[in-house]
Amino acid sequence: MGIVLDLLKQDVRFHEGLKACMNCGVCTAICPAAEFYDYDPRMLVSIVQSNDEEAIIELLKSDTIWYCGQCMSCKTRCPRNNCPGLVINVLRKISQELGYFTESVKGRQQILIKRNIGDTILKTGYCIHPSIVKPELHPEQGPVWEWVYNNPNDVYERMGGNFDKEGAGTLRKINNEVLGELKAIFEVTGGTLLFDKIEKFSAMKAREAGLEGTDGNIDKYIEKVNAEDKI
Amino acid sequence: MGKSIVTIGGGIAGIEASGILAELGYAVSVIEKEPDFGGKLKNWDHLFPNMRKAEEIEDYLSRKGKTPGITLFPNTTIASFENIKSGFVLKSNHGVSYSAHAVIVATGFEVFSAERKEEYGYKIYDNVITSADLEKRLKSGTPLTTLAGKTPQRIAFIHCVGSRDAKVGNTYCSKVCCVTGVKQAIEVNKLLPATQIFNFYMDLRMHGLEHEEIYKTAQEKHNIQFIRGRLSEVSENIDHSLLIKAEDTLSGRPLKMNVDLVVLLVGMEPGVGTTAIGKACNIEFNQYGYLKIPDVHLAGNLTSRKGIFVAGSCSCPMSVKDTIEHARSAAFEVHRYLIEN
Amino acid sequence: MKAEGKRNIWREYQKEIACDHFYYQRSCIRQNFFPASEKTFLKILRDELGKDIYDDPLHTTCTGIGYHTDVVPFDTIQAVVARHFALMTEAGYKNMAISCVTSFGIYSEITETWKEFPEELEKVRKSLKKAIGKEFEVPANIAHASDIIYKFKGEIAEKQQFELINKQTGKPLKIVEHIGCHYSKMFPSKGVGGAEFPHVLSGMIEEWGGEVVDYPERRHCCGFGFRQYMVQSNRGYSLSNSKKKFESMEPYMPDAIVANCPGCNMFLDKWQYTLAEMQGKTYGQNGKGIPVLTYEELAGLVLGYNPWDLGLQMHQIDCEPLLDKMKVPYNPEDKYLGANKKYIGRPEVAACLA
Amino acid sequence: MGKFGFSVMETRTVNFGELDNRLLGYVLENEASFLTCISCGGCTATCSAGNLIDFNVRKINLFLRRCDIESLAREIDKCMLCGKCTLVCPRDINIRNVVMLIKKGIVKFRNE
Repeated sequence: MGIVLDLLKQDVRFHEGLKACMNCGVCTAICPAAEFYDYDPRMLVSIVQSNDEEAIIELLKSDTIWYCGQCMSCKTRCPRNNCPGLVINVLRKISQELGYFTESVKGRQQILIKRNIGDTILKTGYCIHPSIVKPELHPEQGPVWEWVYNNPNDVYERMGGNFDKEGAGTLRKINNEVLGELKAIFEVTGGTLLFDKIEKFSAMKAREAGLEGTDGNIDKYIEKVNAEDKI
Repeated sequence: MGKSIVTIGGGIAGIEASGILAELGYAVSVIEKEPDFGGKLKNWDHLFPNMRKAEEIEDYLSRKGKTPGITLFPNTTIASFENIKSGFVLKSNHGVSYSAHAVIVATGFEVFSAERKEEYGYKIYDNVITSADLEKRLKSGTPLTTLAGKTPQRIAFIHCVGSRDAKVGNTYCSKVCCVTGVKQAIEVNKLLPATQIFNFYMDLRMHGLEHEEIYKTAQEKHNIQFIRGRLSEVSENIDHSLLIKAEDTLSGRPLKMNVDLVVLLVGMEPGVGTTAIGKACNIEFNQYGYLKIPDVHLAGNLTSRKGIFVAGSCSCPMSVKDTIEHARSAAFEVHRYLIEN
Repeated sequence: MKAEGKRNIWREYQKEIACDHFYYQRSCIRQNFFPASEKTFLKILRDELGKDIYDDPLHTTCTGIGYHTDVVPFDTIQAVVARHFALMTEAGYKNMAISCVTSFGIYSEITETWKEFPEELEKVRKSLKKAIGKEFEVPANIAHASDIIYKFKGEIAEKQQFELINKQTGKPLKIVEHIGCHYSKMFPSKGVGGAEFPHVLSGMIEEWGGEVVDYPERRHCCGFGFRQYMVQSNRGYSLSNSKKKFESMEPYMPDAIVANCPGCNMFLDKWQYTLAEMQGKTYGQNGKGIPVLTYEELAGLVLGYNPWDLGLQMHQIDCEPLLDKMKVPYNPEDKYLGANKKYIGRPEVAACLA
Repeated sequence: MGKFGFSVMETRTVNFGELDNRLLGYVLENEASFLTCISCGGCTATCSAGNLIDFNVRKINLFLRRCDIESLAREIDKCMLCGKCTLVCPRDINIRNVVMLIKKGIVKFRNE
């Protein structure tokens, strides 16, 4: 057995997500990703089930594993109690651990998510904070959100919130002591390590593609990743 | 000989086994919980593989049930079961005692309750029916229409409903549904030649000499379309037609289709009667809840207790033909046992 | 759809929902986009139902969005959740009330994992102890906040000020309910009424006089897709999935949509604007889009709360047509005012929805 | 894309509501044996062209039945007409004739 198969089998979610698949296709039938992407969770499970290390590595380097939207509708319907969406979680984890994610357009986007959601979690204690939903990056949010974004103190106060202030309540400021605890959890449980790996492999890819700035920044790379440009 | 036998269940297997044993000179009491005998056979219209009317078998069984030596006890259930030296004593719900040197359990199966596959909308949507419902409608001879009285333009038959499905707890194949689905598709095509018919399947388990031929005929002569993909969900459109979703697995794409009628090919389950009797007689069940046989090849009619035998689909899913054969071998096993003991 | 058929299936099993003494776990998305809904939930529980619910300043995000975008490992999110259990234990509570469907799914997944793989629980106990020195108990009861409203829907009905009835026609309002995938698709027994047609919202709608719309794509995902929304170039996935739902519900002419999950709530509201802007297409009556409410907002309207205290002005799709049908009074002048009626400017009018 | 940076995506779902069955009817009328295809893949396994290039002759049946004329037109020209598929078919279908009919039919219905 190769390293990838070993890593797969170490994760409890792999055992929970894939017992034995009989290729019936109920997952693909209702998969939101299968409808709009060239994606078929049944075939993905089929590859993983083949135990073919090489084929699985191909998968880890491909866009395929990044199409799933994690709705887990597949879990509800599977007549064998499998959950392709959970298998995806494990594949994505391994792809990031081994650095394969930078080989595909959709995989490379992990750096964007890490810097957006990942960093926001440790900085604010929230996954999403009004400060990161910038109207220029979120035109779909529309003019009402732009009004909220420009007047957060007033709007959240009107809504009975406690925006960015000490104490309990909606969107309260999460104090440094709590953020310290969150950070400690990330350090002990591999959260920080994963962040570092996403940064490291992205920087490697940027360097390889000649997209690294003189001070080591990867802004140019990120720009290209954002635009889904070839790298 | 003077030895007596109690058969629990007056369906195909119970009557057939009892009839043979009566012919051999035993006194057989057949206990049936329903008011009449013949089991589920009365609900079926035509039987595969040769499209014989089910009534022919019913007639045969009703003659068999009149064999001298058989006594039929309708509306009767077993309230208690006791071991004695010479065999068993069973007490009925009417307080009658039956002593037996051997007992045959022939309690049959239940049709899978399709409402447990909630995503298919049985008893939620008007135009979702089961293969058992369809069989009744075919038998009644009333025109096959949607609830609103419209002739369906498109019908989908859904294979493996309640079979091969860990979610409903039935991981086994019910064996009869594949061919039933194709048989019914052909029958519907004969009634409604302009209607498009689709069968959604995972594998078509067309075992035996004749079943594959039925499948080929369905393709060749009846324009039945087969789509390899298990159905994922049924939902209802505003006009009460149904939207169904599966994967077209052979092309690897999701597929949706509007149909007027959905027929769920329901599988077989051990009935509550089987569970109750098995517990009362203290015999073992297999992992699927059917009665356990000690040796699949060499002791298909034996149970975990000496003197108690099994006949028919209370041991595993069976067709009418399989059931009759299994009942005959049960009769032989009982006979051998009573000679030896 | 025959509701009776649906009810029969779940007659024998009902999810257990605690009666009182809840530890509140807030939602990132709900706080950002529907902050007044959380306020309303606490008010309903405390003031209308007389319940005890603890709003702990020490809890954080569950990191669920990070987990489902795969930048937060399973070990990490388990420990973050365990920290919340520790806070709950320290505060003397045993019942969790969770404001977010993603979090609720996370809590379900983790507690189920611990049942199936006890070694994971031991691992988490050790890592939490090591990281922050805390110990925890697994909650006795985990409910989504909507479960609690569902449980007390009858008590709310007793105090009802406005029915879900179109006062102009006298007919029940036609309401689309949207559950959110992570409520029960992973663990059907964790939701009221299972995974296919959960009863959590339809129960409220029916209790308060409305009529639930059963449309073909009812069970389909809104299309959030986590990384599919978070990365701008992927958002076509989210949009297209919501569009499919709007197209499917349009022939039924719904008066409103009520959602269980804050993410779905936001998307079903914002994507209507986006589609109007992109394609000139709206799905509601009069070209204005279909109002999308949270269940807290729905309960608040039923109880007669001021729509602007409920935060309906934060929606991109105007809710006034719904308020008019229900004959809920409101002052249009107050809509976009800040606290103490302070003028803070108004959002630009979206011409595509006007 | 415009100001949003993304757009509505095309669905991949096969929609059986909107199929144009003319070509299918034409082929089946003239080569009835094709009705009995069971998509076993025997043809693909032996296919001369398929062993050299990206071509799956089994899928011809699917494209035809799903009325995906675009894919069919693209794929059908990859066939080298060697006829080995016809030899191995367990249902004894004259696949070579099916291919010929499809080619003819595509032209015929394109002009109609």
